[in-house]
Amino acid sequence: MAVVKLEDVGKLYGGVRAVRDVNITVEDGEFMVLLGPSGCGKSTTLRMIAGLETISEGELTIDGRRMNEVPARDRDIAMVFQSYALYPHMSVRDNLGFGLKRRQKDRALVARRVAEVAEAIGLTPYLDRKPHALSGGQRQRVALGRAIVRDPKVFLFDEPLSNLDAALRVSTRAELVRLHRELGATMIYVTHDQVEAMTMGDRVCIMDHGEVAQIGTPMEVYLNPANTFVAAFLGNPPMNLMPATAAEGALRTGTGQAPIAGLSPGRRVTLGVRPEDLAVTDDPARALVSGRVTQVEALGAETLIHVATGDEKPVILRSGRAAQARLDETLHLAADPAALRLFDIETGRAISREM
Amino acid sequence: MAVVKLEDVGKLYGGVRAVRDVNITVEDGEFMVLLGPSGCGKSTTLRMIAGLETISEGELTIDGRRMNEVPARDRDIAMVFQSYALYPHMSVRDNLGFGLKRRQKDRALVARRVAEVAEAIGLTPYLDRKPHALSGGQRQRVALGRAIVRDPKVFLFDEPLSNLDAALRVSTRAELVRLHRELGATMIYVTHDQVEAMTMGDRVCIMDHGEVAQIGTPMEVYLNPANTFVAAFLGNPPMNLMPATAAEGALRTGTGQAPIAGLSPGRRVTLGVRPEDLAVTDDPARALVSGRVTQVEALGAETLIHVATGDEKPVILRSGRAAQARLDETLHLAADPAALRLFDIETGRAISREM
Amino acid sequence: MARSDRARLSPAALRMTALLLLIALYTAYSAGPFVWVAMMSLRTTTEIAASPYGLPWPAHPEKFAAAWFDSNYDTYFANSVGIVLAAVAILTVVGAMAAHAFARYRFRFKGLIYFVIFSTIIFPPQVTVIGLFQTMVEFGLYNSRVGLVLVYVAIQLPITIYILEAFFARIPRDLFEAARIDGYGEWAIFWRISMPVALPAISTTVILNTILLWNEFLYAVVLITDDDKRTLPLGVLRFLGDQLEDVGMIATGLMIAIVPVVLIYVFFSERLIQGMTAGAVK
Amino acid sequence: MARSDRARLSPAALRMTALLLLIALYTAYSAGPFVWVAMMSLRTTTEIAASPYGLPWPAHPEKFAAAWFDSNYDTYFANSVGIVLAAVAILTVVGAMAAHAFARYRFRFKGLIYFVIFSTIIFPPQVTVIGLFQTMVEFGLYNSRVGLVLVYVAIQLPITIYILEAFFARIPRDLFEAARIDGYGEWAIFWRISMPVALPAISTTVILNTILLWNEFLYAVVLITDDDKRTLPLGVLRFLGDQLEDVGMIATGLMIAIVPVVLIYVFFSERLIQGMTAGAVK
Repeated sequence: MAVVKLEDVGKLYGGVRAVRDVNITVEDGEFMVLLGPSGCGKSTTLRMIAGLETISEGELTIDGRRMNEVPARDRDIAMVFQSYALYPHMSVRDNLGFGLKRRQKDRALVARRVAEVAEAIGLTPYLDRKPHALSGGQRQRVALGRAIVRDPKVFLFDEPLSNLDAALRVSTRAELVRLHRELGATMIYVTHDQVEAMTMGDRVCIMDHGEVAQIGTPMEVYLNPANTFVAAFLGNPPMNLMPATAAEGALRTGTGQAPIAGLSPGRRVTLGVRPEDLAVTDDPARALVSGRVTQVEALGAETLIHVATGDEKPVILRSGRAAQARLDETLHLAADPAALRLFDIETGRAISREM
Repeated sequence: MAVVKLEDVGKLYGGVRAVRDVNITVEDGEFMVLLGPSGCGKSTTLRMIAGLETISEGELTIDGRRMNEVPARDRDIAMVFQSYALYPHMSVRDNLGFGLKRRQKDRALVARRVAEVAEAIGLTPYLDRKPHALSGGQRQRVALGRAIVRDPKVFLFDEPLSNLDAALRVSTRAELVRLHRELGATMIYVTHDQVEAMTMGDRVCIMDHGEVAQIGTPMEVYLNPANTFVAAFLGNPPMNLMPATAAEGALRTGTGQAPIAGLSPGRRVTLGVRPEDLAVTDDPARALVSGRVTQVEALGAETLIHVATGDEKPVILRSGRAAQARLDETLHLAADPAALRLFDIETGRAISREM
Repeated sequence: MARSDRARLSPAALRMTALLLLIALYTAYSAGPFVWVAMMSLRTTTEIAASPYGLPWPAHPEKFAAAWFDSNYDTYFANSVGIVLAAVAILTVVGAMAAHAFARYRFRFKGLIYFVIFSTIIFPPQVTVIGLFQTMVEFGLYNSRVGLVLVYVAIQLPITIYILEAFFARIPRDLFEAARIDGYGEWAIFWRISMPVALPAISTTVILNTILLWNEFLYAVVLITDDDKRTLPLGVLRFLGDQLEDVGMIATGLMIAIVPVVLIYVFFSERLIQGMTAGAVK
Repeated sequence: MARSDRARLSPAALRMTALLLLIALYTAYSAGPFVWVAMMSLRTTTEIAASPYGLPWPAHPEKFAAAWFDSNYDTYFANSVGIVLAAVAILTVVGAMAAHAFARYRFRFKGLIYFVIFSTIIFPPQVTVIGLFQTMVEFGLYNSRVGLVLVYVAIQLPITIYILEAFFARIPRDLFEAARIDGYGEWAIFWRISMPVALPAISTTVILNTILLWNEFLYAVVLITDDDKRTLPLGVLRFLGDQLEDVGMIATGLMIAIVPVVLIYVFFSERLIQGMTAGAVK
């Protein structure tokens, strides 16, 4: 197995820097998720690791060996593509064995290994079919099998679940987690779906505009976002962000306050609070924010209440199914001070709190 | 404005019935959502209302007038396509005015109306651009504007948000709800996204395999699904469904029971319970189900705990962020009997409970 | 019942009937000359002179044997087969390689090179023939079958590349990348991924080139003079000159040249249309 | 600095240089005959005889005037322009309508009709000419410009439909449906949506057909006999016969025929390539 290390890696497309200063170390056997919106450079980073894109700057090493100039076929990695990229003219059997045949001349060994993997992931009945005769889920499975067969040092996944329907996506997610546990292999997984990132990753690397915004375990990045981008990207709905001003022993929002000391009075910051950390209170004095209800979204399992506070965006409160709120009613919302997060209003960086 | 009524409507494609026995009445000014998985016939139904597909069986009326034989252009409907279907060779202004010009020969009136709508939805600065010079969100807005300009009796939407990114989707959702409130128009909206259906629809019509599975308000269909298809389709994760057997004064699952009477002893049913209606209990006697934890998914705002009960699928418990569970630990799960739903084990239909 | 049905013939059915009539007419118009020549090929000139549009009865199949052996058709036929096969084989491999490169790789002057290849279509054959004649003589390829093969490759290459490039470009990039990660080099990817996946388009170009080159005579007239190097269309032309009065024999000669093409078309037309419409159907 | 750079010329740069050299050679090979004829067109036969590859100095542009007025080139030119314009206009409209129908509508026998239209390509021109000659004579269209226009439409229609259909099929169905809902009928949709959206492909077929028909002479030879109805390529042929010894004059005549095509190509080639590669680029 393998440690994958990116040091100051960057990618230039005709003078434009698409990816810059990426430093990631994926430990041996780790499941690392690269998460971010489309165009954030996560796929480019993965493709640089795969050897499908040249590395413009910095160094990529696998197990300490420099890989920048090593062609894709000699990196001993396997990749599962978003489109699956099955060879349409080959049977499932040949799709599975194609990569192995290149390295292993003994056809009997190849056949045995293909049969073994096909059995393990339930493809045995389909070995003689062509890809077009398979369902979406089966194709995904062949793509996965093709990677497993080769027993590579590193598995790369490029949004492998995005072409599956919702139910299949959930079950395949669980299966990938199990697979990772069984193989103990190093895996790097690109997605824009935060649920996949939260549930599958040992660690998550969140990227924004070609740069790494934060690396950490799923709960670390969720609870303590390193900047406002991460705060606003994670969570559905994401963290409420609002401007606030420090006063003596308190932080004032436009319509309420929180007992947070330690900031120089008059300093303006961005205050963040997750929708599920807010609660309705009857006491206006305890309110972090107050405002008029503009929208009530009953989602079935939970209810989202949008409260207009005069800031640019409404504050959203996440509440249980039973929550009731009338449009235009005024609500006072309070939160445990420990659940509040502060960010610099200019740079967006998290401000560590000593209280 | 208009009442749209479908009576026993069906669609045959070369002898295969893609849609059958659809009976829907969309009231004047109502926002009706057609919801279902891909291939359930929701788009075909919408296209029959639009006049883009012929109606094989049954009758479509708008305001009491039979529409089966009326061509699309004379139905006085507007449609927003998933792909937006903007005319690529025309400016935004011409895209907006194209439909109006056909009906209104006075070019000054057309221009005034186009300017009015462009102003209302914030497209004024882009009127002279071609569609390819617009962002995805702006294109969606042009598609919407093109429908509004004509002031039609009925608005039809075919998954209009599916090409937008997550953030834009949320804000456009709110905007469509506002638009519906302002125009007071009859709207029929097709989607496979249950969040859109829950938040936007006055009523939701859930379709399955070309048939209507249930029509009701969002909370009605969520809380009281008419059959196991609806139960398993709505909610993320969906309702837990498990086999159970009636006994004297109780319903037994494989690993626990619920105090539900009224069923003839020995009758086998499907028992449904929403993940958020389950709670961990220390008392095995009170447990609805018991089992071993197989997966803990910490999603940030909430945690999903998968419990293997010996049935085909694990039971999922939805819990708050703070919930802790160790893998392989045994948990006992209880639920308020009022939250339990019963379905016929053969037909999947809901069994009304008299207790 | 049947009568009332006919009485209520719907407008759609009427339109369909009109359409079918139109197709039948068009087919007769297109195929008519062919059928006429085919019938004449089995009749003697005397019979034809008596009744130009008569049925071929009694038939004279021995005319084919006469044409074949007495008029050198065996040689012409062999030449045609050899030259067309060689040209089509080279065209297919070279065209596919070029199409693969145009579709897959980014390289400098790509647009320019594409442009240069296509620019050859602007020159009228009259001009090209002058230049080719000159070139062929200088390289000692005039009046040689190898020279004709090269000329055929040159004139058909642009359209071959065009058809293949359109198809190759639609092969998803992921397929090639998967093969690279599976350990294969560019050469292996071309032969093991591009070629098999592009088979429908390749069949199309093979059939198209075979038919077009089989019928080609302009360049052959100019570049071939020896009788034993002539291709079938030249044989037919000579025939026209030699047997100017013998209409029946001319028809027989024409049929020998046409029948192989008709056979190819009958057997492969479905594949041809399939490849040509692959873009549309997706 | 510059020197050390040159010394360290990378393999990539070397390969690029080799490639450029190859392109230059290919261009010279393709364009050479054209340049040679162009130079000869400005020189007298005596000058050419003295030095076949000499530069056109002193130039004799008056040769063009001589060819134009003395050898009926004004008439040939006008005939060519008229016939080609008419044929291309009909081809474009009819071809686009057919392509629109093939791409948009489902109807019975669609495959069969497509097949029949394409089946015409299997007949060698020699056979077609026989049939056409017969047909033209019977309909009184032999030796008439209208007849030649119709023949040109017939021979170019299949490929025109093919190119346009591939493009029309890629126009999303939603566009047409949006237009239907916006209140437009099929006819209006064809003119206001299909045609403008397919403009790149239509330009391609217009340019391609113009060039091919401008150069066409086989059918013209057979179907036109009157001198005042001849097109340019026929004029050039007559010229070849009349002035067999006057190489310089022949070159001048050729240039008059070629220059319009070269001009069209120079001005529209980008659009042509763009339309042809539209499938690839998407």
